[in-house]
Amino acid sequence: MQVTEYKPKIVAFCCNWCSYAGADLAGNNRLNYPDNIKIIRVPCSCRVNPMFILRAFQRGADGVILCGCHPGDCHYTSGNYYTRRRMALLFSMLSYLGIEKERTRVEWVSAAEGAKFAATMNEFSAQVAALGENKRLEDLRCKP
Amino acid sequence: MTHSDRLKEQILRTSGVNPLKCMRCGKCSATCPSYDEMEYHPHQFVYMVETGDIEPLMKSESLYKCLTCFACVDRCPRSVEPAKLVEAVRLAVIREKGGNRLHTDDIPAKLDDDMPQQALVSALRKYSK
Amino acid sequence: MQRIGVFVCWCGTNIAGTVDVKRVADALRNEPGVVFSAEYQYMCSQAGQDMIKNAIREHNLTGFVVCSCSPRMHEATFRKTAEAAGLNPYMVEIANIREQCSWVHKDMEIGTEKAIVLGRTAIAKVNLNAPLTPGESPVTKRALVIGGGIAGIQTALDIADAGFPVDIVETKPTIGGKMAQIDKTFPTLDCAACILTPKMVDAAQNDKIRILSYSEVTDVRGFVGNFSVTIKRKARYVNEEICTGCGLCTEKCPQKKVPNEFNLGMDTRRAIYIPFAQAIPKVATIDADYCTMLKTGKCGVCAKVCTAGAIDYTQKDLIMEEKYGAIVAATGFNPISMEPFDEFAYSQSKDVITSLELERLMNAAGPTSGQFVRPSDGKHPHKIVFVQCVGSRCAGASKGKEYCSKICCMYTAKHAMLIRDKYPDTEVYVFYIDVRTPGKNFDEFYRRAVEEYGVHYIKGMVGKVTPTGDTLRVQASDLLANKQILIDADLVVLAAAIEPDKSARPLATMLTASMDTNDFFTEAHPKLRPVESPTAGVFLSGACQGPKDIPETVSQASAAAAKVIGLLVKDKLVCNACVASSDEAMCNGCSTCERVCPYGAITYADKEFRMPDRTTRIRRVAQVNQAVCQGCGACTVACPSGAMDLRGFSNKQIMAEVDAVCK
Amino acid sequence: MKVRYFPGCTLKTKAKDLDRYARLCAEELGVTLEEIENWQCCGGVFTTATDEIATKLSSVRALMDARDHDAPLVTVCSACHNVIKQTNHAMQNDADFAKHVNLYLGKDGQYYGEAKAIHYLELLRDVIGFDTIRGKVKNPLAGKKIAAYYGCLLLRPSQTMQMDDPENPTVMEDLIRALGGEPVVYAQRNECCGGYAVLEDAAIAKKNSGKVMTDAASHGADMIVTACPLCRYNLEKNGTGEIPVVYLTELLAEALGVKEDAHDAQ
Repeated sequence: MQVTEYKPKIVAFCCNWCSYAGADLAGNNRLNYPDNIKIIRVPCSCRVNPMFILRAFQRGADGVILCGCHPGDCHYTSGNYYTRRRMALLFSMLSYLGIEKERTRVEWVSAAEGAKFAATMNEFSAQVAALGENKRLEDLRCKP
Repeated sequence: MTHSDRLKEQILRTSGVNPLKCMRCGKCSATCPSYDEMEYHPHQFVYMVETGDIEPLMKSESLYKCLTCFACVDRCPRSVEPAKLVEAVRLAVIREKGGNRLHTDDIPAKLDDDMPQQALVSALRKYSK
Repeated sequence: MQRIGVFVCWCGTNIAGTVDVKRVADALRNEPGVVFSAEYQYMCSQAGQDMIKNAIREHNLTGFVVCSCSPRMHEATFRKTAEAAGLNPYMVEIANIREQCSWVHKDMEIGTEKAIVLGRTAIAKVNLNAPLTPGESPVTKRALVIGGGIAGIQTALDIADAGFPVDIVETKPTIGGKMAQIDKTFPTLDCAACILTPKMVDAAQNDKIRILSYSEVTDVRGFVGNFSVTIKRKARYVNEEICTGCGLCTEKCPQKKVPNEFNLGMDTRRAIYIPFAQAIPKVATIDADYCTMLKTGKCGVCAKVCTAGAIDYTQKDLIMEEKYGAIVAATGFNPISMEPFDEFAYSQSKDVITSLELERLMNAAGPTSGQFVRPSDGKHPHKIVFVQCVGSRCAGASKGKEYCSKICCMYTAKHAMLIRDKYPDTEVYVFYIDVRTPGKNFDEFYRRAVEEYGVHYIKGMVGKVTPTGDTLRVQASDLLANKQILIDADLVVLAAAIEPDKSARPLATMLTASMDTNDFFTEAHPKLRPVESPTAGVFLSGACQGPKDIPETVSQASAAAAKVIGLLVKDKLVCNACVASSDEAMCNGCSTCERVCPYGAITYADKEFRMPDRTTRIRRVAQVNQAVCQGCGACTVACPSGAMDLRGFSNKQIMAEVDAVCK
Repeated sequence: MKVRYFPGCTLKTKAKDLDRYARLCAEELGVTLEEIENWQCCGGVFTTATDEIATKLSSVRALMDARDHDAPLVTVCSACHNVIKQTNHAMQNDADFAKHVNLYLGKDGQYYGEAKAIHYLELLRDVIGFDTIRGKVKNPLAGKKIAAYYGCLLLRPSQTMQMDDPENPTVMEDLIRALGGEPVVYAQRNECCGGYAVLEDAAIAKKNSGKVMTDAASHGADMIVTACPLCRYNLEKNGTGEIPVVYLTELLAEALGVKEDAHDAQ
């Protein structure tokens, strides 16, 4: 019998201007990061509605990471500041609901930081993997 | 953790000063009224605490030349507060057993008829424990 | 129901090397909405694009997904393909299976599986895509430049050269700004007036440029391409059209005791005045705060001597309203007040001066007619101390500015050099923390001051200046010699930090242009869009964006002009199609979105709604100006009622993507 | 009105004039200085170390007294004032410090910086007002060129003391003007006299006091006025001896015409 290694399901929201380009650069440089991380492109990290993150956990995601431009470098000037504040609130609420803080993260990745993107993803994936599957919030009806 | 690391940590904690804020302009030393009497000058206190080179400071007479007049504190463009570092290093010395600078036996010789009590209590507080 | 096509690209072996493209195409064929699926070696090639166009026609596709490289690479290409085949370009989505998949993974199985998920995610999104049409707005082909210093003048000249009309609004009676007050310029030492005044004349004579001096912007409405600006033309009590600038009135006016701001109060002028000889417009202005006629009704000397009859004591402020397509902020800078730094005795001695005051003292048209003498006693100083970084690079509780003012190192080197050159009997000391001279020929210039002119540069700071009798006792540290030194100087010159002009803050509010904590205007992108404000149609020129020297200011001024011209040549502006829009039925008018919008794109309107019982009700609802919205989506998350959504990245679309990823 | 008054050790011994005239003048201006009962010495200097707690308790107790009487705490001695104001500031802004102090205080009560500590000069300027004082002057100090000496304790650290512009103070000059005198502005007026270091190294005091006095004299001052006993001692003993040094309250008493009363009372 083949034993498959547990791979957490991770959703990564990347802003179009910095982090998505950073992910592209990681690819350009052929830097490896786990295949269980899937990127969703948004115009700005501030486009990420807390609903999206709740939805991901409901649908069985084990971790969610948000990547945006570095503070002060936002393409839209102040979007990532909104993100920072909103997510601080959301993550503490999620932790109250039993979703460990280690399952969520906001990271600033610039378009030049391909290596940082890959390293962050590797590290985050390992961190979420260590926690095991996420059972809280998960909606069993959404399971195959 | 080495002895000098511990010493540095103690100085930073008791003083509440962050020497990394210093931009090395030397205005503290430019404004210090006791500069010429000091072996190590205010800007050197900041730099030597930053690098952990504290023992020479503890042995130095400079500790007892600072007037706590706060000119360096008020005029520092980076709000480093060098006088608080001098005080923290001095306390590290005089809090040790036998570290007192001013001994009560020696006081009568230093007094004159007009000397205000204020000078005495201040000096005791600064130089002894 | 959508009819979706899927096109999987091999990208040679770039994708096909680690992704089984055939399996991907086959797997995606069964996704909901998909009616056609194929793979090809290079989808971006002409043949690949033709394949897509044919499929659109043959299978009546309503949208398609390309599984290929990053959308940052070819999204635009495939949108054009769609458009060429008669499909709305926003019905295209890209699954990034190269940068995010084949290049990241080495295992064929893993790569293929991931590519399928990415493709499925894109299909889920396309299923919810709707055709989008970017809005259009007209452009008023005229620009407004706020501020008439060298930055504003250069910007206006460049815009006018391209054939567009420009207005310069300047609060002072003349254009020219700070550069007009400067004596010589570094690193070439040519006289500032000699290079500035021809430009001022060019501006005055250019029939595309209108100079509105002694005027202020009081209100700005509208958006990119369509600004409506209210300008107050302050009463100068002199008819600008008639005044010949002969200057007779300024000689005869009996009120002689007005501090002359052009010479920083170091001498006096009359109540009616022309700021300096080369002023543009060269017309007189009456200072209402000092004019005896305006204050008491008794005098009228200027009216009597004016042969042209230009004096008009009854003049009133004039309010005008103008339309512009673009606005350039060029409000410039001022030295900060030296009041909080009295350890340098600025308030105690006339011989402690700022560097800008020194410029006037050294200028041939200055208060001493170019005689370099001490303000206190008119004697020639023999020992001069320069103090750098006064009020710059301050932090925490201290009272200055946190930033480096950038220009002081160079102008101090210039001053020191000029003094040593003209008066070799003078000893010059410069106290510095760091000497910062990046710039073409800048460090060479500073080194000349030291090596050729023998200026004493001392690493250290001045701690106290004590005026004693005739001299100023300067107490300072010499860090390299580890000494405290005393210098009995005749003159102390303070390199005061510079700060944005006070008018910038209210202007930024009117323009909804953002500012940093120091009241410098923020650029749209610190590296890639340095002359644009994040607010569309507002551009930045000169020191209002950050400390700058003259060459940098002029470069930025021309760059801003180029951006303005690029905007004004367009007849219509095509807006971003992926903009926010509010569902009026759901909006409760709470203003939350308006507060988070960095562009001021959201306004409110009272609208009439028909209620189910056939009555009508007026409600306040949000409206997004599509010409101004940049599509960041901040408002969509802030909206408590869920009325606000972003086209092209709608809540439903992103939810669908999340679902597909988590499946 | 009544205010709480912390005289300090020196005002009870070597600087009795400073104390006596302060009370008399305040009374003349309609303010009673009520001495706190059982006050303890402030310690002379504020120890800046964050872990020095016990040395600041006497100041906290004095401040508690003022709070309980719902009146400001007034000091004349610059040193006492400096220590008490800095302590009050720490009680208001350093929660950790306040916690430790309150542990020491125990059942004596708790304190969180509710009281207001002001210097006698602030009482004159902000509570009574220089205009009122000007109206009460009986013997204007006309023709007298007076150099105000602030030293370090009144002004610094300026963020905490909030007394005046630390580099260009005007409160004493304004007072001198109100009393009919002519203030002499000189740069050394906010430099240190040498302070307590006179015990350790009298040369420091000599150098600094000398500098101050020479600067004042060279600007044509007839006298120096100060609010600090130690400043006065250093200037008189270790200065150049060029001009006399008087207490601020003595000068005030002379102008208000209450100085003679004091002599009579003696």
